Amino acid sequence: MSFVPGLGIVKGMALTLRRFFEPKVTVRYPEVQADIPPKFRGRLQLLYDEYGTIKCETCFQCAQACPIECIDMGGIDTKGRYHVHWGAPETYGERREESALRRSGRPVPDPAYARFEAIDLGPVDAVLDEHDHDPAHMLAILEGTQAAYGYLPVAALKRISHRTGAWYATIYGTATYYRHLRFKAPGDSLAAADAAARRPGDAAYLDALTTAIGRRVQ
Amino acid sequence: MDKALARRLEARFGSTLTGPVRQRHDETEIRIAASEIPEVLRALHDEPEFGFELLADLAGVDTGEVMQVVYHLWSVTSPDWLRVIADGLPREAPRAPSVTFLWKGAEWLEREAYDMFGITFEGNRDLRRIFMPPDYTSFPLRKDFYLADDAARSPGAGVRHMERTHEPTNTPGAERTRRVRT
Amino acid sequence: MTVVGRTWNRLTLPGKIVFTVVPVLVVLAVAAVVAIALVGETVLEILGANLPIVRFVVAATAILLMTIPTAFLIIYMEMKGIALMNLRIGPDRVGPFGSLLSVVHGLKVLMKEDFTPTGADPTIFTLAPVVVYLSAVMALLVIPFGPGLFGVDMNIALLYFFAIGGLTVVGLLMGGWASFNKYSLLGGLRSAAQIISYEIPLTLSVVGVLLLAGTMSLNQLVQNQAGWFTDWYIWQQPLGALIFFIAATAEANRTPFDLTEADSEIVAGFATEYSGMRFGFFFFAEYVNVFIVSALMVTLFFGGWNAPFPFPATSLALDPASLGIGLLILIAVVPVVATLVFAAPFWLLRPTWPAWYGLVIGFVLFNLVAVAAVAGWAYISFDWVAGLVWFLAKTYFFVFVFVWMRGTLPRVRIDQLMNFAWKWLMELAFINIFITAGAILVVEALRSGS
Amino acid sequence: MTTESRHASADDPRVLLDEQVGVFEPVPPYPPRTEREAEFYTLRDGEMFINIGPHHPSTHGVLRVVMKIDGENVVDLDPVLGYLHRGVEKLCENADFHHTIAYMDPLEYIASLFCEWPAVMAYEKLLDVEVPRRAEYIRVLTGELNRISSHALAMGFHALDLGGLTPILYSFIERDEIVEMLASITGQRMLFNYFRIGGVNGDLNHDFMSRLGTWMSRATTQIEANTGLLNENEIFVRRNRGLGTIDSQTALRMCWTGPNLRATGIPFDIRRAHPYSVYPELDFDIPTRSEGDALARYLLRIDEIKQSLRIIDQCLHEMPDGPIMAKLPRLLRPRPGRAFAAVEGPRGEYAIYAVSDGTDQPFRFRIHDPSFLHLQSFNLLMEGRLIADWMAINASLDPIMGGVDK
Repeated sequence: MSFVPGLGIVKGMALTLRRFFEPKVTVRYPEVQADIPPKFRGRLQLLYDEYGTIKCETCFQCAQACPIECIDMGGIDTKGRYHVHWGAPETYGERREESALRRSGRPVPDPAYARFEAIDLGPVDAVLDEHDHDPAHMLAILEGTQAAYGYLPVAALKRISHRTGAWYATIYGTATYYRHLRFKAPGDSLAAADAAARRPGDAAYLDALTTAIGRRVQ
Repeated sequence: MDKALARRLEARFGSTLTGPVRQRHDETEIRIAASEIPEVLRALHDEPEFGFELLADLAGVDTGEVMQVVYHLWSVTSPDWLRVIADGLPREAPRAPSVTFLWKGAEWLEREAYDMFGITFEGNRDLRRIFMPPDYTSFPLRKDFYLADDAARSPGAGVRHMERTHEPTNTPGAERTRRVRT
Repeated sequence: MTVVGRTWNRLTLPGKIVFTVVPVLVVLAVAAVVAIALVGETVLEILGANLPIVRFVVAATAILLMTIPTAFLIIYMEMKGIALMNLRIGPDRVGPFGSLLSVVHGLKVLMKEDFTPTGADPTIFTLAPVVVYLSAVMALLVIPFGPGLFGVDMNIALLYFFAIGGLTVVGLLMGGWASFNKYSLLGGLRSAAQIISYEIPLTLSVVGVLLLAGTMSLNQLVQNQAGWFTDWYIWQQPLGALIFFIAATAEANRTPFDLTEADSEIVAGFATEYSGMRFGFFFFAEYVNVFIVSALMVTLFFGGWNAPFPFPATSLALDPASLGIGLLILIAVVPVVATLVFAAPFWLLRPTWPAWYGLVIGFVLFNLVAVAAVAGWAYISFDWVAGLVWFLAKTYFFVFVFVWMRGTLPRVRIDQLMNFAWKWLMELAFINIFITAGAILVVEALRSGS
Repeated sequence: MTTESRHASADDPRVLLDEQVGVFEPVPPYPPRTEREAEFYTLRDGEMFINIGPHHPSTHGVLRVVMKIDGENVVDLDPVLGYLHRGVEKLCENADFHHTIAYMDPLEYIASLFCEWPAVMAYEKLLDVEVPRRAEYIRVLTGELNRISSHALAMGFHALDLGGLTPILYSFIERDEIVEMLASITGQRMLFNYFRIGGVNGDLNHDFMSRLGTWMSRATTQIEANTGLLNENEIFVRRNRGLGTIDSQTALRMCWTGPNLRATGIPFDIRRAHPYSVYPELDFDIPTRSEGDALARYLLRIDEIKQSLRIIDQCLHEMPDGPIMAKLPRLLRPRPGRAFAAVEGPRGEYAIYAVSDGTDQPFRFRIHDPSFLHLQSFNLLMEGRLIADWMAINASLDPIMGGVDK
């Protein structure tokens, strides 16, 4: 602070007046757009190689590494065998559980079954053993489970998911697609018979079709 | 590593230490019982041979079996950070003496440790929750407080109910429902 | 019917009032025109007999209407000026160089919901902006804009001005109290303390001028300062002018004394709970106040509407009416000819351009020249035009100084503010009065002695 | 028509009963938990509460302060934290070591690098990793740039909280230059996420170097000119001189660090007091001031900017060639152990205390933030002050609520 009262104020005002006439720094946004740095991380974007095919091999490394779990992806796995999927689960915890399983490798206690009604998992395991824990035989496994329990208990589905390695989402989707698979114990035998009759490939159904169309259906 | 500091510490606090003095990188670590906190820290703070005048950090730790209060100190007499671990606080009712008589600024650090671990610091004049809402009853940084998505340690789907694992008896207002004051 | 009914139900209460009143007003205006056409003579005679009343009504209306563009202009100046000082561009989208942005802001404020908080006192809450705004407009009534251009020529105009200026604080207090908000309350009380304190140095600082001039009529004060710019009171009253300027800044609640609406401390002070046009009134009143204190500064110390140098008494002696039918012909012919004349160089020198480019440029140039010519003619021929030009130029210079200060200075604290008023400004104002009085005595003694 | 139903809504003031309309007092609806709280929430004659924040123009985020005022005088105040509490420590204990670095950035959103730095330092100690020297130099270089941008902003906000509109924009011009520079190597303008365990993510590039060169050539004069707006301004100086004074011993007892502590005369700077990275090889001073008031804290930041410019200059001259990342496996499983790392940030000591239990996630992850400790001194600093002084003191302490609330 100077000895002359008000000199600092005058200096400041001189500065602002000088700046009044200086060139401005504003970027006029819609007309002029700022450069985006080459390592900009604001947008997720798949890269293409020189032949125009997507470089992404669906290895899920990015999805695993993403701390906020915003990456959701699906595709054919690296050997071209299965359709694989990451994300969009029914519950948030479901996804984390699987990701943690894959990543850490340590034994993961899975008390999830406790949240559902306690069932005897022996029949499911038997069905799974019968089908060699192969997720490709999912429909057969599910039908076997339904035959064992009369319906599909959620705990059994979780068990199937856990043992076969298939996504719970996939199993659930499979189970909901086929109308003869049900999630509740059949209360009405007529409805059950009706549901069973609608199964594609069912004998009665095929008979009915054969009589209707007049020839054997493949 | 400051070997001289380790020797001085052993000479001064020989029997008070509950474990050997450990040194790694630029840190020296001693372990004491929680009841010894005032004496040891006062000695470290006041005695010119130590002169640890700056409290760099105060942290609560839940090891799963016991609770700890960890102090990090800095002094001109040593190139090391000094870590004082007050060990062996029972998880059911962890209590430790406050160090606000040495560092008044430890008040909020202790409030934070209380908020997150439920460690009661005796002698802190204003020990109440600092981050969590006042009617909150559990202590989030304890190891038995599971996150909803903590897959490695908890059931797969949400575990919101775990928030009420701890119902400390001394939390005022826990029995009251919160209502808007008009 | 349903459409009309639905629309009607969607209107707010002010909307309903406006949509009822405006058609009635239009009908009444048309009726008035018809009535004047029918019984015009009689009405004119009655009006002519009561000329002062007519003059007052016209002046009041004109001033009321004038405040709106004034506020718009000052708001634009502030937005643009501070932006330029901040090395920003500022408003540049609406209108040329963004000059219509303040108008758009005004429209936006009109269309916003007019909200009264629960617990507020609705009557006082609604009246507060009116009081503030009207006190600003009323103060404008006595300011001489030019020779003969003033609302009322009171002999106690200055006293009236300060009295009305003190009314502002009532409005701010009302707003602060009725808002049912502690920030508003603090703002209202701050404004009361601040404005009442600064009234004293403000009033005392002009006593020196009054001693010199011997009159309180602003019109007379301006006429006293006619001649060269050395005749302005600023040279005889520099201290008084400085005190007046500082105190007026505080009166107008401007930076660095804008404690009443200190946004970083008490959110928006008395205006925290206001929205819509009620806030708009506060906002307008603030900028009208800036204009008023600048105008008074100019009137008292910077010669009012006087030019800084006596303009040579030229007269064009051009009365357009005397041209008779020639004027009509000129109006018909000159624009075309001038446009062609101005366009000709572009046609000749830029043969690649389309012809209408030249025509447009020529037309614009002709308009510029015509406006300049008419303005010059008006400036020379009419005193009041010249006076108005000088007055507005000086006033807006001081408005710019206010903007400039706002762009530069931080805010003072409330105790510093009060200390400054009571311990410095007031003492300095008293010293100023004593020195002025003493000097007048000495000069008179010398004159009578010699 | 729907008129009736509109008026019956609970939002309509006409249906509110009189007893529902009352003054909101921020008194908590539960019995006081401590004596201090009971004392604070007891009003004497002529006093009232005023609630500053959590949404207030000058609380630098979501700080809430309940003030007990008597007219304009502040009798007592009680900061209320937790409005930005995200439980970062818990999140980090459930994320793997690489993930935790991403959680560090928003803690210190003005100078992000300074919260990443202690985290990676602590992990490097746990893993016994040697960081390449070029990486260390890059860390120092970017860190000091970030410090300048933070200090520049602190100066601008100080003026803004005192009602000055312009300095903040001049500050932002400097900050924007620096942030653009850092964006060209890190990819982001604000949350850089640049430091990695064992190095940095990406080498310096041409864009960065050319921008830095242009900026360095005019930085000193530019900052000097900008400070001219405030340093001599009578209003600014008078409002800050003697405000929020604290003596050095009290500051130590309040666990202050950083520029706020150095403004009381104690030259405690972790870069010198407990050297890390390549700071021992660099030549710079630790500016101190003895007044301990708001003005001293403000002026000290300007001095620090000059020292940071010196450091940047030396870094550019002595930058070695070489790798920028140590060789590390993707999945980190450090041996069980404890590590404490602290760095000198623009606000003081940022420290991380990390405990590893041999898995890929930290067992305990403690974040120490200096602003948290500075904020608790409000009662001391506001002894007999006015409401407007709180804004100045708060601005001079320069807190960042992201780190305070964790």
